This record gives sequence, C-alpha cells and structure tokens, in this order.
Amino acid sequence: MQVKEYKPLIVAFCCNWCSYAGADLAGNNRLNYPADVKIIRVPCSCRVNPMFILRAFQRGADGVILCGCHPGDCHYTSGNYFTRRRMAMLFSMLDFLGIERERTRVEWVSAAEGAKFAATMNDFVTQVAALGENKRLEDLRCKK
Amino acid sequence: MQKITKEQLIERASALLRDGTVNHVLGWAQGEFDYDITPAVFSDESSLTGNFVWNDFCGANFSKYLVSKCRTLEGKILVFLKPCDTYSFNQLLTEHRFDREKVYAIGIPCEGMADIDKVKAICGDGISSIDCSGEKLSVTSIYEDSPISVNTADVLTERCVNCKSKKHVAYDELLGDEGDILDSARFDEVAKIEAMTPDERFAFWQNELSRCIRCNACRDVCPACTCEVCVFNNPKSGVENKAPANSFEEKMFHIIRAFHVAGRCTDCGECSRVCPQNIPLHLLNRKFIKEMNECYGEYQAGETVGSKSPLTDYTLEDLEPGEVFDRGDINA
Amino acid sequence: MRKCSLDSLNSVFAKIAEAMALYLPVDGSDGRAVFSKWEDGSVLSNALNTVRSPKDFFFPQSEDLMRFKTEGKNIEIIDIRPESEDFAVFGVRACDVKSFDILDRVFLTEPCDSYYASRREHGVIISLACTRPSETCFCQAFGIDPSTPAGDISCFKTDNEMYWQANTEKGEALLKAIESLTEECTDEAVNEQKEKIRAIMKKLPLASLTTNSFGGGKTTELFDRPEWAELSEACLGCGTCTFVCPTCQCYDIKDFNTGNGVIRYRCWDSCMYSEFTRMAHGNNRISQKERFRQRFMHKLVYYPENNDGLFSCVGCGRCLSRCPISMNIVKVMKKLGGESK
Amino acid sequence: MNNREETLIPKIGVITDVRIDTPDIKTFRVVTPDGKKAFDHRPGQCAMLSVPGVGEAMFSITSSPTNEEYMEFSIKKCGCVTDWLHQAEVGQQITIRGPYGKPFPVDDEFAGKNMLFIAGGVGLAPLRSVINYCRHYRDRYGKIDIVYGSRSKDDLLDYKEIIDEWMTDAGVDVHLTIDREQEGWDGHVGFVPNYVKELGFDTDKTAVLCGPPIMIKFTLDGLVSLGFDKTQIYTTLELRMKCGVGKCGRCNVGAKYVCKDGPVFRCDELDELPDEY
Repeated sequence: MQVKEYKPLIVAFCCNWCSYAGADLAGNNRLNYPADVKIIRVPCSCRVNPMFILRAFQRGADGVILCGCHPGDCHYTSGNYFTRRRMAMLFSMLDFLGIERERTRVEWVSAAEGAKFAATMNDFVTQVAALGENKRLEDLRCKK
Repeated sequence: MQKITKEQLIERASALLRDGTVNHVLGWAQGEFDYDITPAVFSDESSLTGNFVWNDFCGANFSKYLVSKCRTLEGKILVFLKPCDTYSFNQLLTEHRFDREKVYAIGIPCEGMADIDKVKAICGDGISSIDCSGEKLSVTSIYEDSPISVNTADVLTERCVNCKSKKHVAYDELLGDEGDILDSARFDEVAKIEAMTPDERFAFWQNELSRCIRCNACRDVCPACTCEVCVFNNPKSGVENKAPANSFEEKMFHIIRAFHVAGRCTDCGECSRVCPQNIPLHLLNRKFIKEMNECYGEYQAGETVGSKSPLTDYTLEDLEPGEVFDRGDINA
Repeated sequence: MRKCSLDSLNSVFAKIAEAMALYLPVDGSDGRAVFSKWEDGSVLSNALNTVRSPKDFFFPQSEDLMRFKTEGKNIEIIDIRPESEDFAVFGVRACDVKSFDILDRVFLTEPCDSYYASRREHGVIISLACTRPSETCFCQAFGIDPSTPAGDISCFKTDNEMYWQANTEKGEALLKAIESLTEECTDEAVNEQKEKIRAIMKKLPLASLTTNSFGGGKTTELFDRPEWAELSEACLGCGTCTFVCPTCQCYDIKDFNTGNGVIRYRCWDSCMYSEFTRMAHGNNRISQKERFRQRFMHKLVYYPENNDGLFSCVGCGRCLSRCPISMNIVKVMKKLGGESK
Repeated sequence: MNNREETLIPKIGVITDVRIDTPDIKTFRVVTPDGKKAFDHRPGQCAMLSVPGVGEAMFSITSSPTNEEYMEFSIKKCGCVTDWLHQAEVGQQITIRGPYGKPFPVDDEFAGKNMLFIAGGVGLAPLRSVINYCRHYRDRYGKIDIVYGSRSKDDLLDYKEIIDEWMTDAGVDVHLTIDREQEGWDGHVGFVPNYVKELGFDTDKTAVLCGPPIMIKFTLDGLVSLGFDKTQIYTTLELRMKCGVGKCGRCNVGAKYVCKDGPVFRCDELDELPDEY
C-alpha cells in the first residue's frame, strides 16, 4: 500500500491592497511557495471575522494565516490595527482551548514584499506540516 | 442571609408605585420551594406583597429584561439591581439598548447568592423549604426530622465566591450601604488552565464542551447577547444550527459567542448559572477579560457608561499576535 | 423475581455488557449523573436521575437521515440507515419509562419512523425503582408509581441487594443471560420497599398536584386565559426545558453541505424558539407568550386529546430544576388549575 | 442495513417542463426518472419537494389526479427552496415525497353538489387540482362557479388554461377580477371578497376557498353574510412543515397537525382551533 504524502492545506486571507499584491509579486518574480496555500482575497485584513477562521478549519484547513498591510499602511487607515487586537485575542482563545497555536498566524506583508510573502508561506507550511492534520478543530462530516 | 430584607424592598417599591414614580416593578417572584425564583413584573401593591421575594436565591440579573420590557411596557419601570447587575445595566446603556428615561433603578446590596446544587450536595434531594433569614441557611427536607443548618459561605455560587465588586456603578437610589470593589481571585481558574499543556487544555475543554446540548440558555440569558437575530439563528448566515451535530459545532458556537461578547462582557456569570450541563462558560469570558487586561490595560466593561471596549480601540504600539503568545510563555 | 447482592452488581453488568452495549447512570466529572456506556470500573450513580433523559438513546439530539450526491442535474439518494445493534439501558426511572409510551405513540404510528423503531426494537429498558424521590418529582400526578417502574426489566435496589423482575420477552432473555449470577427469590423485600416509597410519595411537596383542569377538549377553555401572559413574562425563549424533557419530540430536518455531498440530518427543535414556525411569508406565533403556551397546551391538552387522555408529561421534574428562570409546568398547572400560591 | 420503509427518504423527481405563469410564479412538471408519476394522490394533497443542500418544503399538487402522466406544482418565489427552483432548468433532478394530508372530499361531501371555487393569487394552485378533477368527472357535480382574482392581469395563474378550457366548458362559469384598473383589461376590477358579494351566489353550493389569509377572512365573512353555513365552506391552510407526517410538531395548531389532519379543513372545524394559523 502506498502511503500518501501528507500535505497540509493552508488558507491564507490576504488583504487586497498589500498582501494580495505581495503574493502577486511573488508570482511575477517566480518565487516558489507550496501550492497547498489557498489564497482568499479580502478587502482589508479587518474584514476577516473569527467566523471565517473557524469556518476555514471546519472545511478542512490545517492552518490559517492572515496577511495584511503593515501597521500604519492600511488602505483604510486603521483596519489592520483592529485586526491585530482581534486576532491576538482569537488566537489566544484557540490556544486556551488547546488548539495548537502554530496553526494560526498573522503576518504583515506589503505589496513590495514578494519575497517575504513566499518565505512566510514556506515557513508556515513547514510549521503546520510538522503538526500534521488538524484534529482538534475538525468537522468530521467534511472529511472525505 | 441578605442584609436588606424583602419587606424593605416591598415597602419602597409600593411607595414608588403609589406616588406614581413608577408603573411597574421588575422583581423576583416566589416559587414552590424557596429556591425556584422567577423574574416577574409587578404592577400593583397586592401582587408585590403576595409574591415578591428577596432571599439568597435571587440570582437573576434583570438588566437584559429592560431591553424588551422598555419596549412593551407603558410607563416607568422600577428595577432592582445587585452590584454585579449594575455593570450589565451600564453596558447596555453604552450600547443604547434601552431607554434610561423609562427606568428607575434601585441598587440593593448583595451578600452573595447560594447555588441550589451545592445545597443539594450537602442536604440531598427532598428539600421542602429553605429559610434564608438567619446567619445560616436552614434547610427543611422531607427526609429529615429537623432542619439542616448550612453555612452560606459553603454554598455560594462560583461567581459570588469570586465576586468582583460590591459597589453599585449605576442607580437612581441606593438602599442599604454601598460596598467596595473587591480584590477578586476570579482569574485564578483561568491561570490554572493556561498553565496546563495544550493537550491537557484540549482534553479539559473537550470534556466540558461536549456536554453542550445547544439549548441556547447561555445566550438567551446573557445581557451582552442582545442581537435582534443571532447569527446562529439566521438561516442566511450559513452557520445556523440547532444541535451540536458535531464536536466542531459546539466549539464554534462557544468561541464565537465568547468572542462576540468580549470587551462587552461584564462577567456577571449568568451563563454559567443557567447552563443545564454545568459547563464553566464564564472561564471563556474571563480568559478574554484577563487577556485584554494584560495586553491592553485594565478594563472593566460597564464600569462607566460610554467607555470604549479594547476591541473597538487600538494603539500604535499594540502587541503582535505572536507576541501575545510569547507573553503567555513568560507567564507560564 | 431474582436478586443479586450489590457487591456482585458489577459482575452482572459485565455479563450484560458481553452481549450488548450497556448504558447506566454514572456521576460525571461535574458531579451530575449522566448515562454512560458501562466499562470495567463504572460505578452506578446514586443520584435520583440524570440531567439528560434516556430518550437520547432512541431519539438522539442529532442523527443523519440520508446522504445525497449531486452531479450536474442529477441527484443520488444514499440510504445510510444502519440496523441498530442490541443495547440495554439500566437505571431508567419510572417516569422516564413512561415517556417511551408517549414517544412511541408519535414515532410508531403510521407512517412509522424507522430510525426510532429500529432502536426501540433493539433496546432493552431496565428500569430502577426510586428510593428517594425529590421535591421536584410529580410523576404521581400522571398516575405513575415510582416504586413499581415498567420497562423490559424492573429493578429494585435495597440496602444490600438488587432485585430483577422481567416484564417482557426481551427482559426474560436478558435475565436468562445473567441467571448464573442471580438467584431466585421472593418479592417480600421489594413489596416492603414499595410501601415505604408510596408513603414518601404522599409527603412530597407536589403530592397534591392534579391534572383535573387539563386534558383533551379543554382548548377553548384554556387557550385565552389571561394567566399565560404572566406565566410567560420572563421566559427567555431558550430550549432548556425542551431538551431535557423526556417527552418533547419536535424535530427539525436540515441539510448540511459537506463540500463532498449533502447530509440530511434531523435534530431536536424547540417550540420555544422564535424561528420554529417561521415561514417565508411570516410566523404564526410571533410572541414568546404564544410559543410558551403552545408547549404547555401541547403537553396538557392537545396530546391527551389525540391520545386517549394520556398526558405528554411524566413529572420527572427536570424542567423544574433546569429552567434558567424557574418557570415550569408545575407553576403553569397550579396557576391555570387555580391552586397557585 | 435497516430495511424498514421510511417516509422521510424521498424519491428522485425530474423537472420535465417549466412554465412561466406570472412574474413570480412558475409551474413545474415533475416525473420520476423513468418518466412515470411519482405517486398517486387525491385533489388537495401535498408533496414535499426538496433540493439537497438547500432545503425541503411542502407544496400543493396543482395537477389533477386524473392526469396519469405527471404532476405539476405552481410555485411562487418567496424563500430559499423556491428561489432555487425558479432558477432550475428542464432536466434538473429534485427529490419528492408524499402524498401528504387530507384531500378535499371530492367523492363524498362534494358529490352531486354545485361547486363554488374562490381563489386569490397563487391560491389557485391547490384549487386547480380539484377544479380539474370536477371538470373531468363533470357529471358527478352540479354547476361550477369559479371566482379568481389577482393583483393584475399578469398575475393571473394558468390564464391560458382558464381562457381556453375552463371558460369554454359547459356549466362552468369563470369570474375573473384584478385589484386595480389595467390597460387591456375589460373584466371586473376589485378585490375578491367584494366581488363575491357583488355576484351574490345562492347558498345551494359548496364553497372552496384558497388565497392569502386576509382574503380568506373577508371572503368567509362575505359568504356567511350571503347565508352560507360554515359547514358548506372548505379552505386549505399553510404552515411551516418539516416531516409531513405529524411528528415533527411544527404545524401543530390545537390538537390538529396541518400536514396530517389538513391542509383541507371545513370552516366549522377551524372555529374549534385556536387562532394560530
């Protein structure tokens, strides 16, 4: 029997103005990052509410990363400052419930940081891969 | 035993009804066994004298009722508020959830409320009455010839053991003496769980949350949960659900609920009081409060009207989410 | 009648568990009794009853009914109903045993609910007589005798012994299986205990509760009573009473899209919920008063009208101890029956 | 495997025709994948249609039982399931189960009677089944009067069938009305209850009503003032339903379950129910 190689499924929420452009730049520069990262574009990192993160895990994500503009650079002035507090609180709650903290991350990536985007994704995928499948926040009905 | 008596409250409420200051009284109504007390609206003196009760089992927080009663009742409503209830009262005012002009709030001191399950753990089933008028509770049981004496301190509800404040932060009139903000140990239990390994924490919460039957009592009693249509009831939200069909569902519900009240939760403890399955839901709320206190400065929701909660505010120097974790490591 | 000593009870349980899954009330981590699967070391709880009722075993809170696979315009329906495996539930109180009569009349009348029927056929109910009823008990108002519970097997616990009495073929078969661990005995001790319990029942605070004011045909008399407004005043509209109730059986059918097919599942629903009767173009029960009234009218009037006077309440007292605002069927019955304090 | 019969498990149905009746009502023709009728039914009965992943809902069967080939459902767009169905194309599969409910007593109480059908808007849908049944067995019934009203000419359901078939039948009188004046309409203008009173029917008829609650209420009052007894008047109710077999508790009004004991009720029976429908 052939053992299928485990590849984590990563959902990356990227803000339209910085991080998505950063991802675009990474692509233009032919920088590699794993195809297991599924990018969801959002108008601002602040658009991501906790439900999105949990739903991503429910639907089979093994890790969720949220990328936005650097603090101070938000297209809407202050969106990412709110994101910073919100996600800090949400992630620490997930941690409190015993869900591995390595599965969640917030990273600030500007439109000019294609290399940082690729490096972040590579790093995050490795980090999540080391944990294995998401078992603690899974919805068994959604498993194939 | 409560320092202020039922008679004093009835007398004051009657006087206010009589002189027309208020038209309705939101108070506690007598049940079958002295501990099963129901919130009720009293509109005349005779119903007050006949049914109004104030004893060690009057746990219900009336603040949330003001949201609906201000809409449905004509005239002014008198509401009795224990110190912890006044925080929810203020928080709802901050959120413009009821009309302050329609409410006459009387602050009443509270010596802590008793937990009937703890009483039963000592006295067993078969309680026919509980006399709360003495220093100790005097419990009469059909299985005992004489009443059992129970120390009030031994049967206090968790939230009263860890009472954060005996001071009223809102009222039109105060009966009895004002108390102080207390140095409470309410975060100790949270710290204990934080000190566990992730595996232990997961096992702990798995055991607790798996008991959830999604009766929504925690949500429906919560003074911070006043959405007109809850996201979990709205078929268009995509997360509407009525049963914990899966272990994910119950986690989702409780995480989102705790998050939604984070910064607005005054830690009144109603959620844990009403949970039929004894899930320590207050720990989720306290985790958020503790975390926000540590990261963004001390904040007590409802302490003043109009204050800004940490999650609707920011500073340029806030900790990064990763740093919040690291800070946790240092603490542990 | 057969008996075994309480010391040997665990080996009897072990014997039963060899043949089928055995569930019994044990004390949970929060100190409240809960039905759990027997395993070596399980200790029978001394609590009067569990928070959740044994209806869960036959009508679980949530169960998958079927699956769908869709491809283009085509749909495939997948019947996923398993045949239930044999199981036994020990320690069901007289009130809860009675609740199965009530549920059976709903689920087993034509068209029979196959999900429920399968579990009913395979489940053995081993009841346990009450020895220390609580102040919240009012089963006698519905003609239930807690000292003599029905069920496939009735058990009676005395200070040192457990007595077993089979009432049905299923029960006989199970008793046969534990024959070697029990001995034949007279019913003297059991009768003595029954008398004791009946004496206690008379002393209970709710002993005087009657159903005289209720029953089929009382709709017009009770429906517009002004007391409903006062009774429902504080109701939060949560589902606690419905979900801990052994006889509440309303359910919802919902679809869940898993991303690789659709699961149609059924879950408990509560008539206390605001969206219970909401349709695309409106709701016929807009206020909590109407929803509250529906629950109690159904238990005390509508159900008996359709079921030969059988009330859809067994007086287990769960709603009395679990309602967040302590409003319950006893208060409703007393108020409408005119014997309120 | 559980081999018992289970009513909750539906059959597959295929939409073989979609007819646009009005701007918000479409009529769907449904058969099984092998081209047969899914099941036999009686006039006034309902079926549960569902779209997996969207939901299940109860609809009255519009076609007459005398139609041996297919079933039809006239569906107004007003919620999740109906929205989805309105987007469906021919060939789309859905699921269907039924028939549910108590039918109109077409072979008992109705037999030999003069019939008066009164419908408003999409309320014609459940009546079409019984009207066509009566037309099919024309000799079993007396005179047939049909009063049908809608918001406008465009909102009249089955307009073509009404004009081409019903109006041309002997012994069938069709009285159409619309709520407001409209260009190209030379018929009656006004609300159904008023029109019924204007027409002033004799009381030697059995009346069947269906339409919006407010129309039913006033038409009922109108018929009673014309001298009709409530035992001569039938109507159908609609409530939220999930199981269709009187178990899920949703459509419970008084001691009745609308899905099982209804949807057809005689008006004197309704008086005994609490006013919650």
